[in-house]
Amino acid sequence: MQPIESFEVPAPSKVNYINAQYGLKSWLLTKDHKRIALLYLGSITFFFFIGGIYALMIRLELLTPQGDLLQSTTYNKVFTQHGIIMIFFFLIPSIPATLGNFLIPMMIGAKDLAFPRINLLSWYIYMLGGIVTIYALLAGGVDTGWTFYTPFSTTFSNSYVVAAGLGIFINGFSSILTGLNFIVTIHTMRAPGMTWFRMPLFLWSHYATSLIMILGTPVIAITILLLAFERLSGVGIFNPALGGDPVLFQHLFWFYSHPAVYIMILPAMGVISELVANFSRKNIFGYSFVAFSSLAIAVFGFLVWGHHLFVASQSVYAGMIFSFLSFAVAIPSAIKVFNWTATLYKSSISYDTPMLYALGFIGLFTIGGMTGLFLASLAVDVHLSDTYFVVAHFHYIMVGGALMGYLGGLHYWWPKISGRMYPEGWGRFSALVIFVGFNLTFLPQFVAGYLGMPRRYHAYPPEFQVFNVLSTAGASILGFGMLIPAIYFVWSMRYGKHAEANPWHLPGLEWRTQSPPLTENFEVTPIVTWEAYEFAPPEETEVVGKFGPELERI
Amino acid sequence: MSEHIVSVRVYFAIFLALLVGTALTVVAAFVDFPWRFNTIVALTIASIKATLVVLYFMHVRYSPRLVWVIVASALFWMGILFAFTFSDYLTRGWLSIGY
Amino acid sequence: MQGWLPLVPESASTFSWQVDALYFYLSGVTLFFVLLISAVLIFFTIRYRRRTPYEIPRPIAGSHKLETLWTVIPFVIAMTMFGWGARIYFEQYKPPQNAIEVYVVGKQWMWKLQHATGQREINELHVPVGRKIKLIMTSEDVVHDFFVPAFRTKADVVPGRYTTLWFEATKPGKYHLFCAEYCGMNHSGMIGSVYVMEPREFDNWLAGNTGSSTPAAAGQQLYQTLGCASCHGANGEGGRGPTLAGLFGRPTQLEGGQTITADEAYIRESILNPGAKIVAGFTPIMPTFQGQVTEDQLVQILAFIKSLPGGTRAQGAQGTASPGASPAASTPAASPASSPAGSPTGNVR
Amino acid sequence: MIESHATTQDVHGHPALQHHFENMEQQREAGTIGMWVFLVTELMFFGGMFLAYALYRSQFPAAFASASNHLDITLGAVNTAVLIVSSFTMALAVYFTQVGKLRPQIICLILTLVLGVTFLGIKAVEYHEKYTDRLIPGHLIPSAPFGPDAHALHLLPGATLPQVEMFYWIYFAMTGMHALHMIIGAGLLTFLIIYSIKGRFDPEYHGPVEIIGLYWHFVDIVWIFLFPLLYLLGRHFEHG
Repeated sequence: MQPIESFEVPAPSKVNYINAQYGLKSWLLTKDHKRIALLYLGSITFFFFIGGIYALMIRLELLTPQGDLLQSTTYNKVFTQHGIIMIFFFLIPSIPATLGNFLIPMMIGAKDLAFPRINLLSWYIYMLGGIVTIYALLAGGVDTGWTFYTPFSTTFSNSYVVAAGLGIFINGFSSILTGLNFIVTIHTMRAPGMTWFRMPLFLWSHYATSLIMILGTPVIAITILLLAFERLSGVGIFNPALGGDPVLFQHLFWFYSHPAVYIMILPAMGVISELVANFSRKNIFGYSFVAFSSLAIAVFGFLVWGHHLFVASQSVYAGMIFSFLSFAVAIPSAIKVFNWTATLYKSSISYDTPMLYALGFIGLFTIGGMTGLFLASLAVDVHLSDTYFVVAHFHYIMVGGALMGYLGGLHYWWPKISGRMYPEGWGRFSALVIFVGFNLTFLPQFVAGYLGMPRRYHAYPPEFQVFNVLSTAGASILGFGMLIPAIYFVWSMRYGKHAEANPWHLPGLEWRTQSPPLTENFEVTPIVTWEAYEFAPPEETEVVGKFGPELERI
Repeated sequence: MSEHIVSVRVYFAIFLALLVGTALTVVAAFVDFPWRFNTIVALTIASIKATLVVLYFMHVRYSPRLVWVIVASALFWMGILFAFTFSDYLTRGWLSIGY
Repeated sequence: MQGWLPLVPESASTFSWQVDALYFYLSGVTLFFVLLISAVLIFFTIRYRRRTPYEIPRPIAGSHKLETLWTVIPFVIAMTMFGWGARIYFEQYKPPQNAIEVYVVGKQWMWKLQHATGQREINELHVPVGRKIKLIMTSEDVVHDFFVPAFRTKADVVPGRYTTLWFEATKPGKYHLFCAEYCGMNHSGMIGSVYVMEPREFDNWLAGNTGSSTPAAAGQQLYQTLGCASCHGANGEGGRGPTLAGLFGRPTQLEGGQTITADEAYIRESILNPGAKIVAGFTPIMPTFQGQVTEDQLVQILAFIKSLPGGTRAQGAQGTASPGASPAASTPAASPASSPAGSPTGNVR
Repeated sequence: MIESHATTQDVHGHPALQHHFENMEQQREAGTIGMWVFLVTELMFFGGMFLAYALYRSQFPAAFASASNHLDITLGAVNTAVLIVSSFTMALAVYFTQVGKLRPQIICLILTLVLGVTFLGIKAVEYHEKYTDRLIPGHLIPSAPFGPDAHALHLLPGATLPQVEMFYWIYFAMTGMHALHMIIGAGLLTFLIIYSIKGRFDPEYHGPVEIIGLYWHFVDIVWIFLFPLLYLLGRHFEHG
């Protein structure tokens, strides 16, 4: 048995990417993917807390059925802005732009992404989009819902639709450039010996994510651009008064926005694959199935957007095609869940904070994914669409899935990123608080949804109050839980224990360099001679049960 | 791996073909074909011209397979966008909302 | 029925139990898999916890058999869900024959409804129990959505076109009507009630509410004032324009060989965009009425065209509606009570 | 090809080699693939508009034909030819860079730029015609809202003015986006010309010429489709 400690890790040098240069300018003009990842980390956290404040306002308003805390116009702006900020400025860039940016070059043994300048540019574009959007919020807000349905958004809304749309349009290019950078990097920059099937699954899922980014984002960009021009000039492709078709907008919008859900969840799945394998010291069960399921999700994810239009006067036959494909896209996700679970069999599981998040993710994602089947199922969706059931479902995917994955990944790689350890006890405690708070917030919404409570309601019939009170109680616990990591991460940057190069004793390439890494990641370009998650040498591989020759080592 | 250098003669041939195609499509536009053949002819000529540009001016013919895959996937996704959206519009009349 | 904490809303239509049954099936499968995964996770997490810091478990490569198993089984289960859901859905969106028709116009932020027998309602809908009701819906402004949880059905109400929704109530009572598609400031105020009544009660209600002329009668008047009669004939018998009498519900041959069924959507399109589908043998000389008729008026013209005799299919709705309503249909005079047929800015609140 | 990377440091460090690449080959390959991936994005960007065009053309065939027939087919055809010539000169520019002939390379680049600007000039003339005919949709230009002389348009039976406006809306959206891409392309060409004159490119380092060439050809391809779709598809009605 090869003890993992014996991996050759260079003696820690005093120089690393953080202290290689000093001064604000060295950060704002950096081309180092790790520094850019930190720029993203800061700005994403900022937007996350803005979105979080909106979330708490929504929950407070819904505590009572009357709609007495906020006026309806304010409430409409609050939930719209919660959606816009959380989706476009937090969830979509969250894992790819921070963890992906930081780790993709390190995991493939490269010195940087293929286009470092474009990488920096994409951060500036992100910030520009963010500033324009914040301007829209401060100037008076947007009240169209994050879905911008026409003709409400083009003709009837009296809010800052164009400014918010422009912010999202600009931000889209940041997403496109990030995706482009990842794809080219993974294709051309892999270190010698790093074949596709030796790559950590984190890379496969980011590759799939990038595909969606480059293929889907331009469509939403042109859609929003047309919407903005339509609003400014009073003509329109989406305006029924001129013979235009509002349903065309919905098609174009969801052509991106449904796959965008996979932009948010796929990277989290990649993180979970890393966590499950590494914290159980086990190679992933069915590596190639998990890898290809990411690609399958990326492709099939583009074929299902019509399930958002089951009640929107879409053709019944198109509805059936989309429903069928929506069920089909559930299969690759199921494959992942089963393989993660199977990986734990006869493994060695540690209870460190990242693993707690990973276990929480698998449970919550299972609920989120299974409730997706309700919405793919035509007849049930007719009853459930635009109710709180939908809200609960996508929060199970977005918060229970994407956010849990993000937090788990952040804890896992924090020693590498910052060179410090986070406080383990607090980490476990907050993971638990977040898990409890989250479930209390969103589980009651499934019931309220089936009972018929429509979403985006500012006031509601009193029989739904009990569910909303539970939800609000949960949200306050969740909000409290979120503050704990925010505090201890900042605290640990100064006072945390110094991290070793490989604090978790893992075989991945990113752990075979010092913490925090050098600007060029590795002193010499590594030559990869091992498989992904190779804790023990290949000849030790157990052949389970009596699986015949079809069982192959991947 | 060194790249393939396309000769000037090939470029010139493609260039002429493109010009001929342009003339042809203008002429064809004024002929009244039956059914929807005007659209089909115009789009066929445009597709041929585009293919020539992609294969020769953009060197795809001499490029690694990855580039082929990229071009093919671009067309595939355009196909998805069109096919699935039209799957809605073209089947709307099948189940009449009336009677 | 309503216990301490209900899990399903009241069931009041023929769809309710069907949707509920599928819902319970889905919930059962979900519960099974969530419990299975959670139980296995918890078991593994405890059973295979790390006992010594340096232990390295033996790697396991994977198993094609297991992969096949957990690809195929979920797929088969998913297909049962798909098939079941699709069957009910098809039913829900295939409008029935011989239904009572109600015209619905959504606008920010109210529902305007009119029965084929003339009665107008705002944010309320009275229907008899045990009869198929078909709603023909459109919007004056933005997208709305007509949602009655107790009936387990909803449909978007889209400006610029007709959508339909049908149901058959099974239990008398008062049920929530919600707008389920976000429509602006007072979206959550765009709510109302559906009253399901015993047939006799419903007849009484109809008799006590004969305020307006029927949509068909109002439509006839519009047909004259807008000059439709000059080409289509006073009674829709045709002329320079195609025959309208008996047109509705019939297959119509179009210029260019295509044949379509003349339904609400087609008639609406032909009024607003006459050039789109031209009946074989006619020239497209009809001007557009886009912007000259309101949604309410369109609905009335439509009702008039449907009411014209001579079709293979007699006008189901009027024929089968309550007997007390037919005299009202013959008086073309508009009622003084409701300024008829909505001037575009009519009764905005 | 992609799998094989030189394991050793590049022996002849080219001055243009960026620090994070192993060698010039890897750098050029990354640039080319990057541009191709970007063009996929561009295609999807135009795809949304092509979809809207296809949908409304099928719904309002008469109006689209009438409006399309009002476009200036001569200017459209000339512009198509101009773009094709410019694509040809661009291809030649890549060739001359590959074989290291500096003078023809610069001449070809300048020719490409001139042709690109010519295209934009002709486009501007067309736009101005639309402006004088009051065909610019909506109140995009507040002083001259959409309001053409219906007789001058020779509306085919069944066409209505709002539908014609829809055509022009799509026409301006698509050609406008295309023109924007041309302007960006002209900027990139200017950059190429300056760097060529400075002698930055050679047979070993010609990635920028090649990838900007790819972009230029792509913009040409978009026009190859726009020309028949916008200018030609209604012409046969005039005779039939």
